[in-house]
Parts: sequence; C-alpha cells; structure tokens
Amino acid sequence: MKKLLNDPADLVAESLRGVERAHPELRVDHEQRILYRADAPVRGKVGLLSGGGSGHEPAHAGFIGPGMLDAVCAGEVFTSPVPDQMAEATKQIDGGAGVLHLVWNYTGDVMNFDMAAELAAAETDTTVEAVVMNDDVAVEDSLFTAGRRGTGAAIAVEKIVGAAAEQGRGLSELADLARRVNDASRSMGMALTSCTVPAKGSPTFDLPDDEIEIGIGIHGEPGRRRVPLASAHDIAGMLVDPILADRDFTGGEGVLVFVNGMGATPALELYLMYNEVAALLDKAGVVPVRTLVGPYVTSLDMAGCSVSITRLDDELLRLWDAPVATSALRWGM
Amino acid sequence: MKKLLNDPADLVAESLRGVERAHPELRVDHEQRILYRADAPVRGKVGLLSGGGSGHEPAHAGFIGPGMLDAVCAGEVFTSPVPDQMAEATKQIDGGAGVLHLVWNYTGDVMNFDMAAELAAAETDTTVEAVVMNDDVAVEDSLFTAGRRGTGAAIAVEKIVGAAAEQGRGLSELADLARRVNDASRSMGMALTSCTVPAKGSPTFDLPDDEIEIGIGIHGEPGRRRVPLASAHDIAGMLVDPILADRDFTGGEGVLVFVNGMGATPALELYLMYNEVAALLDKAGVVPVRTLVGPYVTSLDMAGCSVSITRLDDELLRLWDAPVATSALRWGM
Amino acid sequence: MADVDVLDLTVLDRWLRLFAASVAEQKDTLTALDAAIGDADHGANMHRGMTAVVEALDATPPADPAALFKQTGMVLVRSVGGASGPLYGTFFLRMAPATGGAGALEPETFAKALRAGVEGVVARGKAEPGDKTMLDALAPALDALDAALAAGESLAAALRQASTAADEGRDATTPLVARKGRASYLGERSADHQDPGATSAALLVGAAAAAVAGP
Amino acid sequence: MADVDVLDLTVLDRWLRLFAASVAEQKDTLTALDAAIGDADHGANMHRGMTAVVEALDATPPADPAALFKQTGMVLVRSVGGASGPLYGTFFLRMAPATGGAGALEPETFAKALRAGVEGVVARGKAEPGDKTMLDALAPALDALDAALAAGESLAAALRQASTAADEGRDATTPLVARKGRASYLGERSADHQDPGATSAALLVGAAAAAVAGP
Ligand SMILES: Nc1ncnc2c1ncn2[C@@H]1O[C@H](COP(=O)(O)OP(=O)(O)O)[C@@H](O)[C@H]1O
Ligand SMILES: Nc1ncnc2c1ncn2[C@@H]1O[C@H](COP(=O)(O)OP(=O)(O)O)[C@@H](O)[C@H]1O
Ligand SMILES: [Mg+2]
Ligand SMILES: [Mg+2]
Ligand SMILES: [Mg+2]
Ligand SMILES: [Mg+2]
Repeated sequence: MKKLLNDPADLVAESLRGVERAHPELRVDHEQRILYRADAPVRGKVGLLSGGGSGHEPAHAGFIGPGMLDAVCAGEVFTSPVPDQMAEATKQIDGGAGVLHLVWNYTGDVMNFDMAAELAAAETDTTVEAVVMNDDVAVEDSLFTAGRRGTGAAIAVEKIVGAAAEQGRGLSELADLARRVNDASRSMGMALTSCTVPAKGSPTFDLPDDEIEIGIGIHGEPGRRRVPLASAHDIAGMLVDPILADRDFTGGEGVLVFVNGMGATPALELYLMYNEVAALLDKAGVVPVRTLVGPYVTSLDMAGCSVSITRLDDELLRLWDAPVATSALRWGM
Repeated sequence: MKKLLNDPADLVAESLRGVERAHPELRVDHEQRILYRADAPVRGKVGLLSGGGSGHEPAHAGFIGPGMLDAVCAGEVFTSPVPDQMAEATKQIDGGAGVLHLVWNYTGDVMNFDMAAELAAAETDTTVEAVVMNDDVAVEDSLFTAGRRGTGAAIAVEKIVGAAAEQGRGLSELADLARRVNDASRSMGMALTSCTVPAKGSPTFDLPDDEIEIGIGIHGEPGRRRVPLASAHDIAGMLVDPILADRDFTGGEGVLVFVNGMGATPALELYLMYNEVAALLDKAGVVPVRTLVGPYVTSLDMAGCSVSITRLDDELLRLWDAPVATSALRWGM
Repeated sequence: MADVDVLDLTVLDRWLRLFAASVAEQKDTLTALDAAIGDADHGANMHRGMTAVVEALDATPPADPAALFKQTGMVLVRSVGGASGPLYGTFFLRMAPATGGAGALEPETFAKALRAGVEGVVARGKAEPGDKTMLDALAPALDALDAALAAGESLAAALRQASTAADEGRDATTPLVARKGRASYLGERSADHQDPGATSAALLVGAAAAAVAGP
Repeated sequence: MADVDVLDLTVLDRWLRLFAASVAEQKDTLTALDAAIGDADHGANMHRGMTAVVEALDATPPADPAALFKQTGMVLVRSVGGASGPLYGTFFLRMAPATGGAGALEPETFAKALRAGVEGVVARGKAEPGDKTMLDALAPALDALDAALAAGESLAAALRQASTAADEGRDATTPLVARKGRASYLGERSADHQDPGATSAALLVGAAAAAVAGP
C-alpha cells in the first residue's frame, strides 16, 4: 500500500485537521468528528445535515457552506458515523426551523441516522425529517432488499435543497424537494481498479489488468459483473444505457450530467468520458443543460468513474444555478 | 494500461471535445487545439496566454475565464504545443493592449513560445511579452542548464496576474507582476507511483512498492532521488525543507500554500498532507493565509503530491482574493 | 473450575472479554470476508467496538447484568458505526430490560434476553433468516439453546449446542444470495461467500459457550 | 545503382524518407530512452513529425533543395512541439538559405548547409557539445564529414564516416550528466543513459549515408 499516510488508524483524524487548517470557513469538532459551517446555526433556516463514512472526499465536507449543507458527520473509512455525532450536529445546526437529514442509502447510514433522530427527539425539541437518497441503477429497486445505493445524485439533492433552504423554505417542503430531486436522478458506476482501505492495507478485490467491474458502489465493493477491459466508448454505453432504461430523461429543461471520478482517475480521462456520455445522450434525445465533471464522490484511490443524471425542471435548474460557496462547489459568491 | 480511453492517438482531441461540451463558457478551436474565453478578445484588456503539453488537467484549460487566462494552447501529452497555435491564440486574444505569454519553464515550451512570438511579431502588430515561470527547487538554478521547472507556482502567477489584467493594467506592468509572483514562489514534488503515458502504454519508470521518488516534475520524469517509502510526516519534511532552505518565507502578509495532487492521489490524503505541511510551516514561523488543496497540476495518473509556497504581500493577497470564474478556480462570481 | 449454571456478572464479563478476544484474533478474517462481498471493514468495526466495550468494563464495572448489557450496547452504538454498530448495539440494549433486574441470570432468563436482543436486530435491520446476515447465525443458535434447555440440558451443554448451531448457520450463509446489507448490492455474485456478520455472530455465541464452560 | 555524388531532389527526398522509416522502426526505442531520463515521448514526437514530413513531400513535392528543407522545417515546427520540434525544425529551416538556391547540392554545399542547420540548433537551444543532447551526435558528424571531404573522399564515404562519428557521439552521451533539456532535471541520475535526441540525430545522419550509398 502506497499512500500519503502516517498511522492508518489516524488517517481520518489527521485529514480532518488538514481540512480545518485549510478551511477557516468551517468549524471542526474533532472529538465528535463533525464539520460545520462556521456561522451555523443560521437563524430561521432549516439546517441541512449529511455525512457518512470517510474515503469519499470531497464528499461530504466539501459540500458544507452557504447554499448547501450546514454540517456533516464523518465516520471511519467506509463506515457510517454513529448516532451521537448526528444527534449532536442536529442540535447544533437547528436555527429554529428544524433539521433535514440527507441520508445516503446504506444499511448502516440509515440505521445510524434513524437512531440519531430517535436520540434528538428524546433530548431536544428539534423537528427532524430524513430523506434517503438512492439513485444507483446497478442495484435492483426492491422492498425486500437494502435497495439502491445512494451515490452521485446526492450532490444534486444537496445542492438544490441547499439553495432552497437559503430561500427560507420550510422543513417539509425541503424534504419533498429532496425526494423530488432524488426521484429525478439515476446513477451507474464502474471501476478500473479496486481501492485499498488503509486499515486493510491491500486492495479490496483483485482485478486482472484486462478486466473491469461494472455496477460498483462507492465503498470498494465489487460490482454487479466483471467484463473485459473496454473502450471509453463502450464503457459509456454500459453506464448510460441502464440509466436511460430505468427512467425517462427526455423533456423538462433538460438534464444535469455528472461524470464523477472515483479518486484515481484524472480529469483528462473524465472529460473524454463525458464526451462519450454526451454523445449517447444526444442520440437518445436527452439534453444536458448543466454539467459537472470531476472527482466529487470518490472511493479512496479507486480508478474509474460513475455517471449521474438528474432531470431538471425550471425550478430545479434555477436552484442548481443559485449561488453556492463550498470548497468543492462554488459559484455566484 | 487501464484508462478511460479509446485510441490513445485520439486522447487529447476527444478530451477537448468533452471540455467543449461541458463548458459552454469556453470556445474551442479543435483544428488548432486552442481554448478561449468565449468572450475573447476582451477590449482594452491585456490578453493572457498560457498552455503546454496535455496530461496536467485541469491545467491549463481549467484556468481560462474572467480573472485568469484568456486562452491556452494544448499540446500532445507531455509535449509543448507548437508556435502556430500560440501565434494564432495571440492574435485572437489581443484586445488592443497586447498579449502576455505565461510560459512554464521547459526547453520545449520556451522555444516554441519564442518562435510564436517571432511569428506574431512578423505577422501582426500585437505587442507580446513573455514571462517564464520556474519555481521547482528540486532543480538547481543555473545559467548553464535548462534551469528550474515551472510547476505549481504558475497557478499563483496566472491567478494574480489575471486579476490585475481585469483591472486594466498595462502589459509591462503585468509582466513585472508575473515575475514578482514567480520570484516569490517555490515548489517541490514527489511521486508514489509513475504515470503511464497512453501512447507508450506502460509506466514511465518502475518504482518498487517500498520506494518513492523525491524531486519529480510534472511529466512523469523520475525525481532527483529515490528513497524508501516514508510517512506523510517525513515526506512533508522532504518537500518543505528544501523550499524553506531556498527562500525566506517569513514576513509579509503570510503565504499561499498549495498542496497539489499529481492525479491519482485523493483529497483525503492531500488534506492529511496539508496538515503535515502546515505544522512544519508553523514551526518555521511561516504563516499560511491562503490555502489550495487539490489536483490542479497533474501528471496523468501519477500518485503523489507537490507543495508550492508563494509569499504574499498586501497587493498579491488582494489580487489572489479578487473574483475569478474558471472551471478549476472560482470565487467571488 | 466446574461449568457454571447461572450467569452472574463475572460470567457475563468473561463472555464479553472472550468475544473481544476472538474478534481481535479473527479481525483479518472478518475483514477479508467483508472485502469479498462488502467494504472490507467488518473486522476493524467489530474490533474497535469490542475494544471500547472492554475499556468500558474496566473503567465503569456495571452493577448488574442489565447495566452491563446497556453499557455494552451504548458503547457499541457509539463506537462502531456502519451496519454492525446499530445492530450489535441494539442487540445488547434490548437484552437489558429482559433481565428483569436480576443480579444473576438463570439460563432461561439469559435465553429470553438473547431472544429479545435478536428481536431488536430484526426490528432495526428488517432482515429475515435466509437474507445472509448475522441473523442466520443468531436465530438457529437461539432455537438450539431453547430446545436444549427445554430438554433439561445444562447451561454449558445448551450453549455448546447453540454455538454449534450458530456455526452451522454461519456456514449455511455461504450459498445464499444476500438480500440485506451491503452484500445485497452484488446480487447473484454474493453467493459462494460466507457472511462476515454471521461469522462474528458465531464468535459471539461461541464466546458465551466458552464463558460458562469449565476449564 | 552506383553511389551518387551530388544531392539532387531525389536523393534528398530519399534521405528524409529513410529517416522517417528508421524513426518509425526505432520509435519505441527512442521513447524508452526518453522514459529513462525524460518524459517518454521522443519516439512519438519524431514519428509524428516525420510522418507529416513525408505526407508533405507527397502532397507538395518541393521545387528545389531549399524548398525541400524549408517545407520540412516548417512541417516539423508545426507538428512536433516539445524540444525536438523547434530544434529539428530550426535545423532544416536554416539549411534552406545555405543551399544558395542550387537545384542539386555539391557535397561541400550540403556540408555547409548541415553546419548552418546545426548552428541553428545551437542558437535555438543554447546547448554545447557535452551537454548530452542531439548536438553530441550532430557536431562530430559534421566535423567528420568536413574532414573526409577535405581529404578528397567520395560523398558516400564521407557520409559513412559522418554516420560512424554520429553513432560514436551518440554512444558517448551515455556517461554524461545532462545540462540541457529535460534530462538535466535528473542531475547526476541522468548519467548512464543514452540521450534520446542524440539517438534520433544519429539516425538522421545514418539516413543521409544510406541515401547516397549504392544498393
Ligand atoms: N439489515 C441487516 N440485518 C441484519 N444484519 C445485517 C443487516 N445488514 C447488514 N447486516 C450484517 O452486517 C454485516 C456487515 O457489517 P459491517 O461490515 O460492520 O457494516 P457495513 O456493511 O456498514 O460496512 C453483514 O455481514 C451482515 O451480517
Ligand atoms: N537545449 C537543447 N539543445 C539541443 N538539444 C536539446 C536541447 N534540449 C533537449 N534537446 C534534445 O531533445 C531531446 C528530447 O526531445 P523530446 O523528448 O522530443 O522533447 P521534450 O524534452 O520536450 O519531451 C533530448 O534527448 C535532447 O537530445
Ligand atoms: Mg462499512
Ligand atoms: Mg515532452
Ligand atoms: Mg463492512
Ligand atoms: Mg521527451
């Protein structure tokens, strides 16, 4: 394992120290591993809380700031944070209008956020709502399973709901909006290589030089199937086709297309990939009106990418375009 | 070689198509491989031109936009663009106040920009000045060699000069400013792994699992020395010490610290690295007042990082903070 | 030392410490199992949790079994995260009230508490036996325990049989296609792999058997 | 076919095509040499450039040697980039005026033109012999050519000797520590590697010898 690292046990703690030093616009509770907008709670605004395991940087701390999240909880690498963290953060970001939990759909995250909501309800009078985000079409959507993973669409949900929260909208309206954006989003990912969890010290799975994994998540888990190494053109098809098969993305104002790097894939390749994705969308009559290309939801040092598509109506487009000032997404301010 | 790729020969062309599709705020001349601000030339403003080989994304196209560059020329992977490109771009971005070439110090880039200036002088009446950026302390600064490489400091130069250009300052004043920022900057880099140039198809150098390269550049060239794999703490020392030995960074308003990812190193590790760098600076009495952490000047899929430090005075700080709207650096607009 | 036939604080404390020790020993195995069909952290998660549980036992020795279970559950919920944290945490939290405040647990009370714990896991995780989760080790273990106790077997013998049933349940997860937890994302590819949570759960039952067994 | 003793368009065209062919053949070697002390693109660079040169010869056959050199230099400057593009480009651009407009070049005129080309390389790149660059193959080749012609040797023999000198100069770059170009960044580590540019330059001189040699 070759990484910029000291003791793997200290990785998350030390990285959070770096985030704190680099971003004076954040407040970091190292004890509890919570990162806040420095000015939280914002009076009268619904507080937005997300978070999850570490190893997905810039998710989640890169999305804290005006126009997006108020706080995130950081877990160990690929391990959901614990209810105490979430309950504490919920308390701290309640500006009097309640707190919305934006939960990435993983068994651990959902259960820990559930317990946090129970704790918060027992200990404070903060009103909490939770929305679970589950956009990954690699996984069958079924009531009898853990359901679909939450992946890239969370960026659209958090950005759009963040903008609406700045406008002063109420908790249940924001929860509805979050569900609407989630429903309007689908994602699919692939890996060229496994990642290496530092505590384990070796790759999570072995992948020969001439094979790739299709339908991966963001925790280094193997995908739905292993196929021979293919061209970017063919890979784009393997990602875009199942997305378009799952939902109609024509109409509306068009779509937001997000080509996400898994951590070790550089921008040169991601833009090449976007070219292929956009060509397929063209052919399908789907119109990209906004684009995001880069490593936003990573899986440690995995090489690969995922594609997320969100259908935008006029309102969602305006909220996406609204000012945002986080370390990973910033415009208009 | 595992990459998101079609034919390696088409990599740069296809990636530029992706950039064009993703960034309507840019204009792309695919024939000549030049990327422009869509509104170039900006009347009355000095045009800022940079560029270089491909494989460093988001450098250079990620730095085009209001408050930074007007155009960049893209070469083949790790190969300087050619004079025709630069001459054409020079012509196109001359808003009547001349054009400044911001040249990364590599033999090829310097010679090609020289020839471009000769061409431009022969063919148009555009006034051209060129400033060569050379901040890499891994290389001895000598008149008898190719001198120091231009690496991370270019981001500071291009951002700061870009802000000053928006203010309407004149060509020679901007050239002086560029030299001043370059003089105030030093960098040093390291590699955990080699990169793989797609046309070659295998890693540029072999690096055992327990060794790293110190004093690398951004073209996959081996470094000054090979040392055993070390902790992030020790690596930070190997990067920061030679920088501080080369120049005094105490005083002024403080410094801009830039921890750059080489392409395959994720943000989690870069922030951990920044924590180590900042601790060393603290100890040396050097005060970071601005920070940039991320993959901004990459070397394809190399894992590793570089550290750049720029001493800021009051003016440089204000210019760094001034609004900028490029795909890779954006704030205030 | 002969087999014990009630579970007092000493025995319960031994149970948790034995479980912590076998988790520490099997950490890499648990993580390797999780790497195959999950995210390669189950060993680290359980080890972090059980280390904290033992530290808590040392720092604030509980006054009775209910306090011991509650403390253990709270520590697990607070320190583990992921899926296993809330699940194992809930397991112990639900055991506490089922002790009825007794200072030492009769075998039947212990079995009842375990069943309350497992019901907590089901309530929290919504899994059923056969979903390829820790339940596939826990549920058969409970059934075996109840059956053995009803048949008049000693606590030690009953827990030995429970442990065997847990091991069998763990082994039986191998061919299953996961329907819950992270392994479910793999669909058919989750078959032919032993479930990490069932593996740690079998260690938990095995530790109980060891804790009551004579030397 | 006997050895030729003046360099007309046919011979010069053959020179460039032979050079292009040996670059194509040696592409991977040139890149491997550049990987060791540079950025692994010299083979691709030279191949791209010489392919374009041959295409230009096919598309617009030049009217005289000066036009051939000028066209070749322009094409290299336009298509190669990096260090080798301006250097090889300048080399050919500077040869053009030194032909004095002749339709076929006497050996001495060719030698003079080559020297003008090499002086262009020095002016553009500011390297000296011993800096571990293409000059280390080109400069000794020119000296050998001049000496052989002065000694009354045939063009073919003189270019054979120039080619041998270029090969020796190329080999002599191996122990050198680079002072110019990308290899200079490696400092002492650049020693013990043959310079890629000197290697392609030796191919250039070798192609000239082959172009004038009988079958
Ligand atoms: N819904 C569930 N009900 C019961 N057990 C579950 C459930 N989901 C997951 N598990 C168990 O948790 C184990 C994984 O735990 P762990 O790796 O620590 O958490 P995570 O999956 O969050 O990384 C699985 O092997 C499985 O036995
Ligand atoms: N200043 C110089 N003068 C003469 N030749 C040089 C100079 N700098 C570099 N070279 C030659 O160029 C070769 C490298 O060419 P190439 O790899 O195509 O360009 P780059 O170094 O830009 O990648 C070197 O091996 C060397 O022979
Ligand atoms: Mg996990
Ligand atoms: Mg090059
Ligand atoms: Mg796990
Ligand atoms: Mg090269």
